[in-house]
Amino acid sequence: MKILYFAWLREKLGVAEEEITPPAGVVTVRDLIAHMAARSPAHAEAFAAGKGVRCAVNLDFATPDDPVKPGDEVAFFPPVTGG
Amino acid sequence: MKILYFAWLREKLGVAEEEITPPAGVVTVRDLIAHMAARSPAHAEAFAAGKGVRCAVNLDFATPDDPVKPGDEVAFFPPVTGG
Amino acid sequence: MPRVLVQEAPFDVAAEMARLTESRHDIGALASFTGLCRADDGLAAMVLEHYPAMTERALTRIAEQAMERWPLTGCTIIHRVGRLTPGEPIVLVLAASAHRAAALEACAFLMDWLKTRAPFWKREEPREGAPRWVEARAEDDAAAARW
Amino acid sequence: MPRVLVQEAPFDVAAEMARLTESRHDIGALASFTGLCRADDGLAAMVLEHYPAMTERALTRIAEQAMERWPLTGCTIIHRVGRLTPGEPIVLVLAASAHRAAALEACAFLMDWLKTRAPFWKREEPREGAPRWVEARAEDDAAAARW
Repeated sequence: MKILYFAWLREKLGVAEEEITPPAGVVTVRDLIAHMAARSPAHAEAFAAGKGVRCAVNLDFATPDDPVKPGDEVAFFPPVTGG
Repeated sequence: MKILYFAWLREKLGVAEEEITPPAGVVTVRDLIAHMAARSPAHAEAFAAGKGVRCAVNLDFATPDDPVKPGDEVAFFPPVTGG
Repeated sequence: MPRVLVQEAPFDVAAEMARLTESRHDIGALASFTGLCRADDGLAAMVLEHYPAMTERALTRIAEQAMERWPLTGCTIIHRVGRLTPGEPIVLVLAASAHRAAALEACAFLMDWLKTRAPFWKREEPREGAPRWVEARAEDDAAAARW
Repeated sequence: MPRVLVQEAPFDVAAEMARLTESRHDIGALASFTGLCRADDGLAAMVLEHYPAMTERALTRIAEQAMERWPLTGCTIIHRVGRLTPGEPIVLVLAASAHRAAALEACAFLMDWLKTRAPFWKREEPREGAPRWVEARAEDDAAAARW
């Protein structure tokens, strides 16, 4: 599974992209966030509940209940601020 | 008092402008309209109640209760359709 | 302060936009509306009559109202008169502000009031048959009444 | 059908307007919105980051939504990325329709949704001090929720 980071998440984690293989129990975005938060203290901080991290799965915005599966491209980022 | 006509009023009356001297009792737009309607059958038709004629006095839109006096420039026209 | 023009000639939207924004750094939003002549029902041309002595005064008041109601850094109204053919622009309004809601709302307001409070009258010339004066529309009155 | 561009270069508003209207006689209304970089609080520049693989897709969906909700004859979204300085245009949206309400409302909708549903992030570079990421604003969420 390919994980992308944007904006302050990318800066905080010091990496724009990670390739991960989550355990079989990770089937939703919510599961994946819990899994990601356990990777390092920096991840734990970035994915803490109050940070408001948003997600896209395969180029569509996703909610915590949306499914994820091996091979997906999953992006994490702050609320968007374009326009 | 200078009277101007626009759009179909000008066409119907066959004149763009008239100089008139209304009697002393004509003190509002409403009075003036009654006076104008009595000038000719064409005027009567143009100023009939259902025609929706609008008015401006000295370059500002006016309502039937607004005052008119000698020397004013008074314009009559249909509802505007610009834009 | 607002820029108001009544003219037969076409207008240059890009130049008008540049006039409002150039060498300023406090504008975050520029909204525009261009009204064009449609070829509805076999229309060949449209003739716009106005009340010359009154028109700029009426447009200036409408623009000043917009500048009182919204925090605009500038606003422009250009209205053409005379004979226009389908596809030609008739009217341009621009509103500039720090923020987008003010610019967009002011632009809608300017058009709604212009439609009901500026002394213009349109006569349509069909490809066949006699010219006819355009009638005012109740929905324009309703749109103007919301402000 | 909608025209969507993500680019570093500036855009040409007049050329984009002409693309939507030229050789057509069924358009009565063309609304535009240009978002510009303001020099608030000593801003020296703004850097717009985006999610390249996703951005055009997200903008196209927003434009398609506008075309489903209003009877538009065309619509355009151009969003710049990279480093922009105060006074520079950031984003352009255009909506064309037979009637003005559709064009103006679609233009406001496009901006509201773009602000909340397109993967862009702004980093501000002040003239003094460290860069900071712009935070999303609750009022943008509220504006987007009205549609």
